[in-house]
Amino acid sequence: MKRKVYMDYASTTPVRPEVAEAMIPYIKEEFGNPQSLHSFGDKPKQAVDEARVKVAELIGALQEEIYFTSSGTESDNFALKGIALAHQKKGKHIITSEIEHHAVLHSAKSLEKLGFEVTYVPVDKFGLIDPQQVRSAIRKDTILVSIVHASNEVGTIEPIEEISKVVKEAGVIFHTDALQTAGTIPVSVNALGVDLMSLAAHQFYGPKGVAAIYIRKGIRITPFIDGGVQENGRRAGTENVPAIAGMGKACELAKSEIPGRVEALTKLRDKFIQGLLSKIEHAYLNGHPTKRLPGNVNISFEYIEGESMLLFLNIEGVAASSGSACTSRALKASHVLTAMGVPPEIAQGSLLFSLGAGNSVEDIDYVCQILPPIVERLRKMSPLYEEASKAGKGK
Amino acid sequence: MKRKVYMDYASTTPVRPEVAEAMIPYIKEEFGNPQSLHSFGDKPKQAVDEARVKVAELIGALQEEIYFTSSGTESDNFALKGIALAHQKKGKHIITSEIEHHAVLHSAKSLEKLGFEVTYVPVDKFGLIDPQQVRSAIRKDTILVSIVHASNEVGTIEPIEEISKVVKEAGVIFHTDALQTAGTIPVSVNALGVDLMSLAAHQFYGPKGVAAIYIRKGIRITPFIDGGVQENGRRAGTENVPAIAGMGKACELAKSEIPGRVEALTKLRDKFIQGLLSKIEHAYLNGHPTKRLPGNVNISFEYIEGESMLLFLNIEGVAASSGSACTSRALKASHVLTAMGVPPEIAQGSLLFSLGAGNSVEDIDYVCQILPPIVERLRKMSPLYEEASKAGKGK
Amino acid sequence: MEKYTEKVMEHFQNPRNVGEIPDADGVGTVGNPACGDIMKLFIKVKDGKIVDAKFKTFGCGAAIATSSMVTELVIGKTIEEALTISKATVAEALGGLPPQKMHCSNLAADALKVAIDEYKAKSGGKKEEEK
Amino acid sequence: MEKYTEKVMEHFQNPRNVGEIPDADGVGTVGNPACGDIMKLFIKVKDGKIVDAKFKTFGCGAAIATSSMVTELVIGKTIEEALTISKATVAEALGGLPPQKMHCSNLAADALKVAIDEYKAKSGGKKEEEK
Ligand SMILES: Cc1ncc(COP(=O)(O)O)c(C=O)c1O
Ligand SMILES: Cc1ncc(COP(=O)(O)O)c(C=O)c1O
Repeated sequence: MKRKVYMDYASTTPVRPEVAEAMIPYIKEEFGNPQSLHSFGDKPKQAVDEARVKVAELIGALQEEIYFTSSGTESDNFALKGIALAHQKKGKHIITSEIEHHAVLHSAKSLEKLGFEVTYVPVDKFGLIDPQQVRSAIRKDTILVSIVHASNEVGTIEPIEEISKVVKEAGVIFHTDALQTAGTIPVSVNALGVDLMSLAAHQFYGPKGVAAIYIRKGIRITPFIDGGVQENGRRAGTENVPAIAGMGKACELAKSEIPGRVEALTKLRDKFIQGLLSKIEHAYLNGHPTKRLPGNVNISFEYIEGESMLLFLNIEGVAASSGSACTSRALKASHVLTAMGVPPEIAQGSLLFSLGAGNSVEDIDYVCQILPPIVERLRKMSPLYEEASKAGKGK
Repeated sequence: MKRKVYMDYASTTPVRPEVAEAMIPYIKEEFGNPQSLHSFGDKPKQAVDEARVKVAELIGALQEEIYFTSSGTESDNFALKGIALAHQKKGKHIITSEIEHHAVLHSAKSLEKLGFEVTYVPVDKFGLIDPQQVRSAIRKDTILVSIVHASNEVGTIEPIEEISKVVKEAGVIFHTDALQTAGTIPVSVNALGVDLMSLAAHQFYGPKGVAAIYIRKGIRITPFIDGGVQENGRRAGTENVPAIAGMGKACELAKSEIPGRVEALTKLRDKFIQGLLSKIEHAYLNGHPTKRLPGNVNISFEYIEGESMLLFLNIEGVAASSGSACTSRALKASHVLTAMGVPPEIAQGSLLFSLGAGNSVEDIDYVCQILPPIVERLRKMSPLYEEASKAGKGK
Repeated sequence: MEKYTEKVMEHFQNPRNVGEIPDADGVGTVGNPACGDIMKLFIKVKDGKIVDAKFKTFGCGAAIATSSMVTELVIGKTIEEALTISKATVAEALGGLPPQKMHCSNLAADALKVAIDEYKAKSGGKKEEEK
Repeated sequence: MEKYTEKVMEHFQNPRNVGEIPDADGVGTVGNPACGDIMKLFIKVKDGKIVDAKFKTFGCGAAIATSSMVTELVIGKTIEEALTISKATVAEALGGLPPQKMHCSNLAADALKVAIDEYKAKSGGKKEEEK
C-alpha cells in the first residue's frame, strides 16, 4: 500500500483513541437527557459538567464561563451576533481583521446588513496585526473587537495580549477566535485578556460536532440559538453529550501534552520549511518566520497553481491544502494571502501543510522527495514559467 | 437490581446499536473533513451524501432539499429567522401557535425584538389548531406560518395538510416542527404540503448533536450560521460526520420499521391510558383521545404536583416527565396545557409518559401498580385534596 | 437538573408531622396552585412554646421537605425562637436547595410566620379580653 | 469537494500535447492569474486543417485536463469543424466537470477560438496580400 501522509491538521484532526473511548458509553448506553429530573439523566449530566470543568481548565477560565456549541463557526457567530445585539444601544461599530476565518467575516457581513458598521484592520506582510491600528480604529460607538488568535492559513500568531490592552483601555469587549491555538499551544483567557474565546475540539484530537465559547462572567450577550434552558439559558438545544464528553477528554489530554507537542512540531515544521525552500526554487514562506503555529508550513511555489499540486500530492498519498482560487468555492485566491499583499499568481501557488501528532521526520523527507518533481512537471506545463525563464528569472 | 423503565422517549431516545455501529468508524478511523480535496475526505463526504439521501427518503424530499444542523432547536431557529430575514421586504408578520416548543416560541420572541410581528393562534381543549383560525390570522404582510406537527407534551397531531392548504392559498411559506413525528409516524413533505420541516435524529433512535431541516427547492432563506461553504453554503461549520452518518442509519431503520412501531405503541398507549384512568380517580387525559402520537400518555392527577410524583416514580426506577411549574426552570406550568385551558392546579399535576421501542406490557403493568399508592400518599399530604374531600368531591 | 441533597430526599420520602391539628392555635396557608406550591401549617402553643406542629403541602419535593423540616425545627421552641427561623435556616438545615427552589418552594418559613401571626392575633385578643 | 471524473484525472496526469509550437499559425491565450487559470494554445494549420496543437497551462486539474482534451479534439479537424467545439463539448468529452469548474477552468475552447481568430487574421491577411 502507498504511504499515507496526513498534513491537513488545520482542517481537522483525527480523534485520539482515549477520546473515542470517552464518547462511546454516551452513544451506546448513557443516552439520557442531562436536563431530566430522573436518573437516566444523571450520568449524562455529570459528563457534561465534568467536560465543562476540563475545558475551563485548559484555558484558565471558570466552569460557568464555558458554553458548549456545535462548531467553531457557531461559537464565532454567537460571539459576534450575540454581542452586537446585546450592546447595540451603546453603538453599532465592530472591529475585526482582514485575515479572519469566514465564520467571523461572514458573521460581520451579516451584521452589516442589519445596520452595523464594521472596520477590517489590515495586516502586514507577515500577517501581523498592529495593536496601534486597532487603537486608531476604535470609536466611541465601538462595541466589539474580534481578532483571530492565529490564522488557520498562514499560522501567524497575533499579539492578542497587546491588542487586548488597547481594547480594554477603551472599555470595549474583546473576542478572539482561538480555533487554531486552544488545545495546540498554551492559551489563557486571563493572560490574553479576552472577554470571549471560540475553541473547537476537532482542532485538537477531539470530536467533530462540538465546540465551546468562553464568555467572561458579567459580559452581557444575547443568545444566538433560542429555545430551552440548556447551557444556562444561553445556548438552547439538547446537549450533544458524547461529543461534549469527548471534548472534555481532548482538553484534559491537551493540557498535559501541549508542551511536548509544541516542541516536537516546531522542530518538524522548521526542518520541513528548510527542506522545501532548499530543494525548490522560486518558493516563498508565507506568514511569520517565528511567530507562527508550531505545525504550520505555508509555502508558495511560483508559476504554478495549488490545486494541481494537491492532486499530484494526493496521488502520492499526501493530504494538504492550498489558498488557491481553484480550491475555494468562491473561486478567489485566499483572502488572507491577499491581505498580506501576496500577489495573486503567488497566492495561487500556495500549499499549506499543517502538521500534527501523526507526522514524523520520515513524512517530511517523503514530501521533500516527491514534491520537487511535481513542481517541475507543472512548471514545464506553465506559460508563466516559460515567460519568466525567457525573461531570465526562471532556470 | 430495581426494574428500570424509561418512559421519556419524547425527551430523547436511546441510540440503536445499528446506528452506533454506523457512527463509530467515523469517530475512530475516517476522521477526514468532507470538504477536503484529498482522499482523507472521500469516505466522510460519501457518508454525508448517503445520509442526506436517507433523510430525504424518510420524508419524501429530494436530497438537495436536506440540510444538516446540530439540533432540532437549531433547525427551528434557522427556519424562523432565516425566512424572516430573507423575506422581510415582503412583510414582517409571522404566524405560529400557542403550543409550539420553546425553540419556535423563543425564536419568534427574538424576531419580535427585531421588529417582526407575531400572531400566536390558539388551540382548542384537545390542543388542536383550527385551520380557519390560521386563515383569518393571515395578512398581506404575512411571510411565514410555523406550526408544530405534534406537540411534544400532549402529543396532539395537528391537521397540517389542511393548514398547509390555507397557507398555500395565501402564497405564504409554511414551516412545520416535526421533531415528534418524523421518524415516529409516516411523514411526507409533499403530502403535508410544507416548505420547511425540522427533524432531529435523537427523537428516533439516532444520535444527539445532529438534526436536519428540509427546505423546499426554490425557497429563499438567509443562512443562520454564517461561514464556510458547507451544506451548499446554507449552514456553515465543519460537518459532524459521525452523527450525520448515524442520522442516516436511523432514518433508514425508521423508514422500514415505522408501521410496526406505530401499531405496537398505539396498543401500549391505549392500554396504559385505560389502566391509569381506571385505577386512579380524579385523573384526566390531556390532549386528543385519538389524534395523538402513538407513544404519548399525558395524564393529570388532580390535587397533587408533578415533580413530587416524578421523584417517587424515579425512586421506583420509572423515568417520566411533567408539565408542572416545578419541573421547568421558568417555574410556570406548561404553556401547552395552559393554552388548552387546563387550570393551573391540574396542569401542575400532569405526568407525561412517552413510550418507545423499549417498552413492554410489563412496564405498563408495573407503572399501573406503583403509581396509585404514590398518588394516594401525595394526596394525603395535599391541602387541596383535603378541601375537595370536605366539599364532597374527593373520596 | 440540579439534584436535591440526601437530606431533602430523606425528608421528602419520610416527611415528619404530616397532617392537621384540629384545634390549632395558629394556621398559616401560603402559596397558590399557579406557582405550583401550597403549604398549610398548623401550630399548637402552650405557655409561649410551640408544642406541636403539622402540615399539609401541595408541591414539589422541596416544598414537602421544607414543610417537614420546619415542623421539626419549631416543635419545642418558644414563639420568639420560632420567629428567628428564616428560609435560609430551613434550606441550611436541609443541606441546601437547588437555586431555582430557593424562592417558590421554600415557603415553610413564611407559613410559620403566618401561623404565629394568627396565634398572636388570637391570643393577643384573649389577653385583651383577660385584662 | 466534488470529485473529478476518471477521464479528467487521466488527462490531468498524462496530458497530451504539452508544449509550444514555435512557428504556430495561431496562438490563443486566455485567463489571468487572479482567477487562477491561464491557458496558451498553439495551432498549426495546413490546407484548412489543424495538423498540430499544443498547450501550456497554469491552473487546476480541470484547466490542464480541458487543455489536453481540446488539443486532442482539434487535431485533424478543419477550422470549421474546430469552431463547433464548445465548453460543453470539452466537458462532455471528459465525462463531465464539477459545477464550479464549468466556467473558470474550462477555458480551452475559448483559447481555441482566439487561436483560430489569430490564424484567420494572419491567413486572411495573407490572402489579401495574395490577391
Ligand atoms: C417539538 C419539538 N421541537 C423542538 C425541540 C427541540 O429539539 P432539540 O432538543 O433537538 O434541540 C423538541 C425537543 O424535544 C421538540 O420536541
Ligand atoms: C480560525 C478558525 N476559525 C473558525 C473555524 C471554523 O470552525 P468549524 O469548522 O469548527 O466550524 C476554523 C476552522 O477550521 C478556523 O480554523
